[in-house]
Amino acid sequence: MADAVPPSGTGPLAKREARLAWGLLAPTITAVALVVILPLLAIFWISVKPVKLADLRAPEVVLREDLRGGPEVAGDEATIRYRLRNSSQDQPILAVSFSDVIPIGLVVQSVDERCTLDGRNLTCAFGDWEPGYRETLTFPVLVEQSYLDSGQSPQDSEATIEGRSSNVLTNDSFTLENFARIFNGEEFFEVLWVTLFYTVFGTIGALLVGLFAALLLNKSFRGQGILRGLYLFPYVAPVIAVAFAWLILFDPFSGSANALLIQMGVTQQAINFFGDRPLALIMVTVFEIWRYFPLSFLFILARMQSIDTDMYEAADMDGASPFQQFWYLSVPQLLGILSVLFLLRFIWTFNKFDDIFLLTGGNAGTRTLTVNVYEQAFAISNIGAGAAVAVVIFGCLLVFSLFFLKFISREEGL
Amino acid sequence: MIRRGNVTGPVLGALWMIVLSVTVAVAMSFATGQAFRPSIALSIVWGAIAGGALVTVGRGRSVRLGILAALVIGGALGFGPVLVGPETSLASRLFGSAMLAVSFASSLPSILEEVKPGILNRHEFEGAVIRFLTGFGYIFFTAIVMIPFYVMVMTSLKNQSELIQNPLDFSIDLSKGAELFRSYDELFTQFNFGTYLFNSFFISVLTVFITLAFAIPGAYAVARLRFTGRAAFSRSILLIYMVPMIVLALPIYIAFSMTGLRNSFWGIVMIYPVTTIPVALYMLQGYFRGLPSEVEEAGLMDGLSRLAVIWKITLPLSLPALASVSLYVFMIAWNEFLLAFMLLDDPSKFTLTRGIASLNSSEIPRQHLMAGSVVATVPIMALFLGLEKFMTKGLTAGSVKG
Amino acid sequence: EELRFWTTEEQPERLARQEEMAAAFAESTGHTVQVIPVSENDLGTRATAAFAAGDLPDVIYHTLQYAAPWAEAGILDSDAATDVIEELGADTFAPGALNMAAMDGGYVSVPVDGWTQMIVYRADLFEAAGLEPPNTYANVLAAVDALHNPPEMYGFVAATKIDENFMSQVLEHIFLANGVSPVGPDGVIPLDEAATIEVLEFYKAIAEASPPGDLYWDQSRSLYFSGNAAMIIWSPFILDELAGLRDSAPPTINDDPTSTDLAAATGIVTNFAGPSNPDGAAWGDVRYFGITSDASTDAAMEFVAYSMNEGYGATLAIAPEGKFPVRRGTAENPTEFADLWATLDVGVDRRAPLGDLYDAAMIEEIVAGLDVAQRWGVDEGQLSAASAIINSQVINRLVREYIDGERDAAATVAALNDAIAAVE
Amino acid sequence: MSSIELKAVEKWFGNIQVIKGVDLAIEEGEFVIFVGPSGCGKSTLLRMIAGLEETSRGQIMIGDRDATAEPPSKRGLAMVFQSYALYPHMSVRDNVGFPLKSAGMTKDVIDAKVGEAARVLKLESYLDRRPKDLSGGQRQRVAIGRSIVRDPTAFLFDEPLSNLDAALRVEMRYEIAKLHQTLKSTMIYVTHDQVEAMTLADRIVVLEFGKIAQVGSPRELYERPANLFVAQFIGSPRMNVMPAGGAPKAEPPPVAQSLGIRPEHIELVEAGQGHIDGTVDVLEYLGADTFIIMACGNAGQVTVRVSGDTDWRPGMSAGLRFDARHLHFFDKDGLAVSASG
Amino acid sequence: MSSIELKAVEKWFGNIQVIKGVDLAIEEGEFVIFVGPSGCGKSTLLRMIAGLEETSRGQIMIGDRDATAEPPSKRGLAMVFQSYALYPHMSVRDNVGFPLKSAGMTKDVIDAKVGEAARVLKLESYLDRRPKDLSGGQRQRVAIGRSIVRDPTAFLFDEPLSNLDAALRVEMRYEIAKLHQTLKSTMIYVTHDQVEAMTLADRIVVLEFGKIAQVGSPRELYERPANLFVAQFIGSPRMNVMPAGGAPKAEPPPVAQSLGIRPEHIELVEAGQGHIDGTVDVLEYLGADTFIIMACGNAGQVTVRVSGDTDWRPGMSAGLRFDARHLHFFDKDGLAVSASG
Ligand SMILES: Nc1ncnc2c1ncn2[C@@H]1O[C@H](COP(=O)(O)OP(=O)(O)OP(=O)(O)O)[C@@H](O)[C@H]1O
Ligand SMILES: Nc1ncnc2c1ncn2[C@@H]1O[C@H](COP(=O)(O)OP(=O)(O)OP(=O)(O)O)[C@@H](O)[C@H]1O
Ligand SMILES: [Mg+2]
Ligand SMILES: [Mg+2]
Repeated sequence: MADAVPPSGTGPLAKREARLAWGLLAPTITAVALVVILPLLAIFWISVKPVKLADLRAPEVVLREDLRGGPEVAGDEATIRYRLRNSSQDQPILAVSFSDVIPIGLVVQSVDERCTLDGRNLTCAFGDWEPGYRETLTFPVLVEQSYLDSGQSPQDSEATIEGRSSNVLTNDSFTLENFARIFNGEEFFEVLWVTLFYTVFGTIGALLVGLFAALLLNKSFRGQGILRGLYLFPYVAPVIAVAFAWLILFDPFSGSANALLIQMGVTQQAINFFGDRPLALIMVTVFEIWRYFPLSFLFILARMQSIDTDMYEAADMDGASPFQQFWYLSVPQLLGILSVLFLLRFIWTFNKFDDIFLLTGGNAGTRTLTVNVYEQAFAISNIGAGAAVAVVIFGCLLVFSLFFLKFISREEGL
Repeated sequence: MIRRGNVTGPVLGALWMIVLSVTVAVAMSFATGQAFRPSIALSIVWGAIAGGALVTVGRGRSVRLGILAALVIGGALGFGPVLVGPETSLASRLFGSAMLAVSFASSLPSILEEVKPGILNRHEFEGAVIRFLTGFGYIFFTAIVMIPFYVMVMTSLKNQSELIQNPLDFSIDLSKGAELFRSYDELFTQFNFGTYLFNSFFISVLTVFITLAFAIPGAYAVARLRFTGRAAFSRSILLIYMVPMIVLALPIYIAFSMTGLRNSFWGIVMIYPVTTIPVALYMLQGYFRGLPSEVEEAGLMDGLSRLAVIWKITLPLSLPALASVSLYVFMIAWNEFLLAFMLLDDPSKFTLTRGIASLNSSEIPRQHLMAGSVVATVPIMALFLGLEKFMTKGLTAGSVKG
Repeated sequence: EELRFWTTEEQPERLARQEEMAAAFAESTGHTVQVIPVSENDLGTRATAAFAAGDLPDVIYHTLQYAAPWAEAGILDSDAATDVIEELGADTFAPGALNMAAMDGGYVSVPVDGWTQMIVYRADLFEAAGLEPPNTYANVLAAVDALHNPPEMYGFVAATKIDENFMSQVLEHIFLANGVSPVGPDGVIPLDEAATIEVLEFYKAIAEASPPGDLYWDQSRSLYFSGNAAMIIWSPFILDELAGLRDSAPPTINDDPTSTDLAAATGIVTNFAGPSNPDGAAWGDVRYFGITSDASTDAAMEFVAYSMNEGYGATLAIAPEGKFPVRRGTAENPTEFADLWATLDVGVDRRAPLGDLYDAAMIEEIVAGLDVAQRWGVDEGQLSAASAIINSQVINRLVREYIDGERDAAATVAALNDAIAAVE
Repeated sequence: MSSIELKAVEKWFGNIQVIKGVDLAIEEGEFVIFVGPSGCGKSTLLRMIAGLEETSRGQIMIGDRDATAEPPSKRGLAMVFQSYALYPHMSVRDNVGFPLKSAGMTKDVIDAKVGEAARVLKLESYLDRRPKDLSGGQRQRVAIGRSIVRDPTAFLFDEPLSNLDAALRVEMRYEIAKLHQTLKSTMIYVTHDQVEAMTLADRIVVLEFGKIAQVGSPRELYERPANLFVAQFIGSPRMNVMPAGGAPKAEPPPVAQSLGIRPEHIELVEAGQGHIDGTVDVLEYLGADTFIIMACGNAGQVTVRVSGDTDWRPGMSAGLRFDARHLHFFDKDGLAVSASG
Repeated sequence: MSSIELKAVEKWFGNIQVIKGVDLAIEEGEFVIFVGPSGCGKSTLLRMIAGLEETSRGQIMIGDRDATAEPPSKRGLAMVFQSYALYPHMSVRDNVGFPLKSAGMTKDVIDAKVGEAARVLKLESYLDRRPKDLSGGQRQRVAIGRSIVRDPTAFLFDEPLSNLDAALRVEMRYEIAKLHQTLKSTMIYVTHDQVEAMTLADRIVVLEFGKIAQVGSPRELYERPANLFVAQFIGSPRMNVMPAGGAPKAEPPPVAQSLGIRPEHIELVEAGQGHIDGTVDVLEYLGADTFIIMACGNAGQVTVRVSGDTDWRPGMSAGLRFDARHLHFFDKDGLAVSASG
């Protein structure tokens, strides 16, 4: 071989294929970029900005205009009143001015010194306004008949307002206070601990319970399909429906679970399952296990059914007992899917929000990182802090994902 | 030691009796609201005796009938494994002990099938243990899956005061007739659930179509076409699939607030598919990869362009997968709660899940809340049971996500 | 124009009445009104969110705690509210209610109705046990000692669900009763340690006499109605169902859901005193119509004016038992609305005027409460600081942690002071 | 005692009868091969002997005891599967040692026995590999190794070579023959490959639709097929079969309906000189031999074997002379009738 | 013009070169078969001709035009896949008619052509079935039908028969031969089955690791293999190869390193009478023939073909006499050297 080196570049067929591929992917890439990548970038941006929910609305000059004095006949005196304020309590507005047209038939008697009247055009300039600044302007006017005839009122002519203000979202003020705030004190570590507890035990529990269910259903019998469907119910039903069902079932006053436990003599006093530390955390974890064991069950079952039955027949011939078969054959065979499932579920449980939010709202020691995002951003209206928590979550996920990708490239399937 | 028939038998008998007596007690309590209570000590005694008898005397008909009769009589006289309260009616007392007796006497002999008095070999012993665990497993799973749904449905049919008086009493007073469904009636007449149902349905279906429109070409490209960056792309699908919704929800909320898309139908319809496209991409590309490429190559040889091959060959062949994906996406959209909760304020635009959330927060009786939950659950369940095969496939294909 | 009106009165029957009123308004003015129920717990977040998004409704029916913060945040258009009040005549309003909404020489919102919080107790049991009415800490604790016998009878049903406004209200009431306030004339001040410890200990005592769980108004009412609670704290909204007028919340003390027996056996207290404040205090809440800064102002003002004038009867009739008129009458007839109110039927499934159901003395006690009713920060002119503290729910959380035994009383006071100071 | 006897065994899957009453006695040390077309029930029969399938009716005797109701683990047989059925997560050493480990033997004993098996099967250098790192032939050897460590009563093989490529198949076939010579155990072997059956078996059992069509040594089956099915099934290319009337010069006995003759027993002569005439249709040159497919009118297509470097070309006509000693006649039920009968 | 010419084509998958410079000219109407061991690049080469794989270097000429950059749909070739690649969602009729429909022909034309193809391939009665309701042979016929309706420039077959069972394979092989006789189109056929290659091909291309080892007619390859690889690859059982020194009596030319002789060219004679001596190791009785595997000391194992009813038994010793006309000699690179050289 004279030239045993691969040719460089791509051939015409490959080029055509690549062009088509990018064409097909373009809409998806755009959509994903718009709704995933962009928001992720935004999160990072916001996390270093001092943004409160209300800051999403840029400060503006609010102007109200009315005619006071209730003139009834020509020649009555009245006043036109302009009330203006800076809508923001913490942002100034620079170079405020407005202009308006005075209706026909109102003769302005005197003009504030900051204003000029040119014919019927009124222009006022105020300079810079402090946050929360208010201003009331009154102009005495003399009413003429033409005004009364026209049926116009001063508010009918829309005043045009000018003023510069900066939007926290886009200006150049940055702060690390959001992070300082969330990392502050034991609270953060409690949240982290709760998250880890919930994630680790929720994941492992769901895997084990799922494994048990899969073992149970890994034989064909009549009604197997129905049972399988039934066992998937917890996952398929809307989370809000099952979460409320659990709340009602475990209600300390009128919940059947407590009634049952009391009746059976397990406990004397009703137990507040979702309200007491640390029981609430255990309960939300149990809920997680309950709701997601179907998934592990489904995956493990699928894997089990793809295991060559020949292998078990060979083991039968080799004289292995059922437990030996389970321990020496099934478990090692399932190890792959179990670890993939563990990692994936770990990440998903880590990401879980709805369940805890609906069950306890993050109270009674169940506040996880995701609930904390909501808590900070919406309950406390501190969007910046919420974003900071989100950044922390994202950081954790990045670590998990790297780990996961490294791992998954070794495991086949999935 | 444990692997001796005369030990294994009583031990398994006792354990099985505990399982059954708890089951019967719970079932009877839930069905009648009367006091039933399993006695662990009595269960052990009864179970051990029965297990011992089955192993030593044999599994003949007479032994089974003996156990059955003893259990019924013992239960009726009040020293059976399930104890009853003083006000428990005779009928339910008899029914309970008969239920326990029949289930126990018919199942224990088969659990102990291979157990004989002497030393057991591994196979016989493990066989018995496995049969015991299997029985326990079926009861356990059926119970944990059914009870919340049972409570949901029954609560929706009973009013507040009935429930507070006896939270265990789920018996239904059929004489109330249509009045039983009062909460459903009110949901639809006073709480707008008709609109919510329609909104949810409409949004979910639209989401399915939009998702497919984006995911099919994308998934095909990733699965079949060779281009640089393909591997990276197919990995990033998985990565994107792992970004938590709450993290995205925050900027989306901000952006929607500032653009006026919040609290609008179209905002929701825009955002839902994006949450489902990665899932759909992931599932579809897996399926496309599994399709025999030769069929497509045959199409190419027969003179079709790539796009024509996708349209005329790949898609018709993928119908089952498309059905699975659609169902799965439908389910996600139907069950979606977080975005609906954050983005929708206006009751006329609520989806079902949002509607249920609004039932929670007021002085609205909980039977309405549960009725709402039932309304949201039933369609997805019906769809699920009807199309179980597709659903299961869809779930297995892509739903590590939860 | 098309107005949007957010209301926290979201029970279907109350909603229906508001829609009726809106229809009447539409008939007389041509402006249609869409009545949108918003649950009270969500109101704060929802309003802030809507403000940020620029799609605030035109009018919001809200509680006192939001008045000042919203005005400051720019959600409410105080000029519009001031105009409406001036148009209706400021002197036709109860001055107390109006003062609570006063700011910068105007009014942030238009007061609509009010009520006072009550300690509802089983007068029959108190009498049988020879107990004093529960109008002081000491009396309550004595009654708890005598009557607490769970699970048949709980001495009290305290509020312990920290994300419910109800808990804030109850706690504020108990704090006020002992004269403790987190705000002074110049803003936030530290709590008085001794008096606060009394409050905490008292609250812990009644919480221990309560059933377990996250308690709020729902459990209080259920337990009282089923005869399992000796005392609860509730608003006057309970008065109709207590008398068996509402099927969805019937008294279950006996088999007859329409029974008035429980009502007859019930006594109430509005003014409550702690050891450090022998005069005691009542806790009142006033509700307002706020006109928002995104509103179609003129139509919104018309709607509010209508609801406070021609439609005021209908407004009060939504739930007369909990809506005492704060506008007593018009300039021509200063008692017009007070008189009208007295004749309104309460109840849902069955209806009757309050006078038919309860003693005149008891009604008098309830109504009189509104005049002496207090809130943190009202007297000091620091309503908005106080509201911010309440809305942050830090007091709820810390008190709950104290009840749960996470720290002792003194440490809790310190923690409270820190947390309160941290709410800017 | 490692003789195996099947007494009127039947197998039903639901309502479908797959094994229709099979009687067969297998001597100790015999190498018996089941052949038959796909779906005829070979694997099922083998699995019934193994205990992996329930026997619906009849008895299976292993040695002197009735093993019909015994689970596989009790029968003391070893089986080698077509898919090898190795445990993919275990090393070769663990795979081979697994039956011993299940039986609870000590590590020393296991190591000794595994070492011995590995020596016999030349697996020593692979003992620490996983199955996926082995070639097909090596895997098959591991599977065999796993079965021999236990000193089983008998070996069962279910198409053990069919996943291997042609060259390897020849090699492994040779090794299995050697193994049988060494161990002298009873072996039952399922295949659909004629060459394997002919070359390995002491006795071949030809199955047709769940029934035994013929049992006998390879030579018996080839030379004296009991019926048309066996005649056509054994031998490649298969025996030419024509209506007995199509070749009148062959003098069929009166009951014969059809006549069979193998391609190597026909000689091409001048047209008219043979039993029948035909024209060359297709030549299949295979190097050593050429098969000539002749169109012979009534007698249909007849395949004739000639040497590789033949001069026949398509279109030529010729006479076919049948070797009278190798003519087979079959009656209307397909049963063989002797030429003299 | 349906000739096809490959000019120095290469194929790289990343850094791995799979086709290493192949030059080949295929005449119009020729039946060319690619054979070679698994993985040698047969399918890849075929797919490059089809346009399903890019050609990394070199040129592919179809007729007179350079088709290297054309997509498959433009090349006008038809391909039959090993897996048949039928469209499972279409009836047989639609499957066969699909290429015509894609080409935009009218319904009448399509019906006529499909009918014609169905007649040729005896598919008339299955036209309305779905592929899944057909047997393997029928499916293969549909796949062929789909390729013939278009009157393609050339047909490409990738192991079309390897999913069929032995009997069907023989039958379909016969039909493909007939088809070539009828259509007289250019056909390129990939197989790893020697019998197919030998019986069907006008010319066989033997590939070894992506390079052409030899091109020639079946007889050429069998009788005059150009190298050791081809010598051993073609013929079954394969040619015996022994060191040239192992059989000194055969008088190898001086450069020869090894000597090859096919089993049918050895005669068994008394010990000492042949070129070398050996003892019978294993007998493989196959009915018509018996292959005797002899252990021959230095020369290793030598397979000898004798007639079926032989009397040789294992352990007997004999002399092997080689037919001098059929001796093959190879030099140290495995290239054939003539006996006289
Ligand atoms: N579990 C089963 N349920 C129903 N029918 C079955 C089952 N297993 C096998 N069969 C049927 O029994 C018949 C015999 O199957 P078996 O596998 O024994 O055939 P075989 O001779 O081994 O064929 P092959 O050569 O293809 O392996 C077949 O028709 C098959 O369809
Ligand atoms: N897409 C690909 N990427 C990398 N290597 C490939 C690819 N396709 C084929 N190969 C490699 O190219 C070589 C030739 O493959 P090809 O399929 O052409 O062999 P073949 O001769 O057809 O074998 P077989 O008889 O098994 O079909 C093999 O080593 C194979 O592993
Ligand atoms: Mg088989
Ligand atoms: Mg190939």
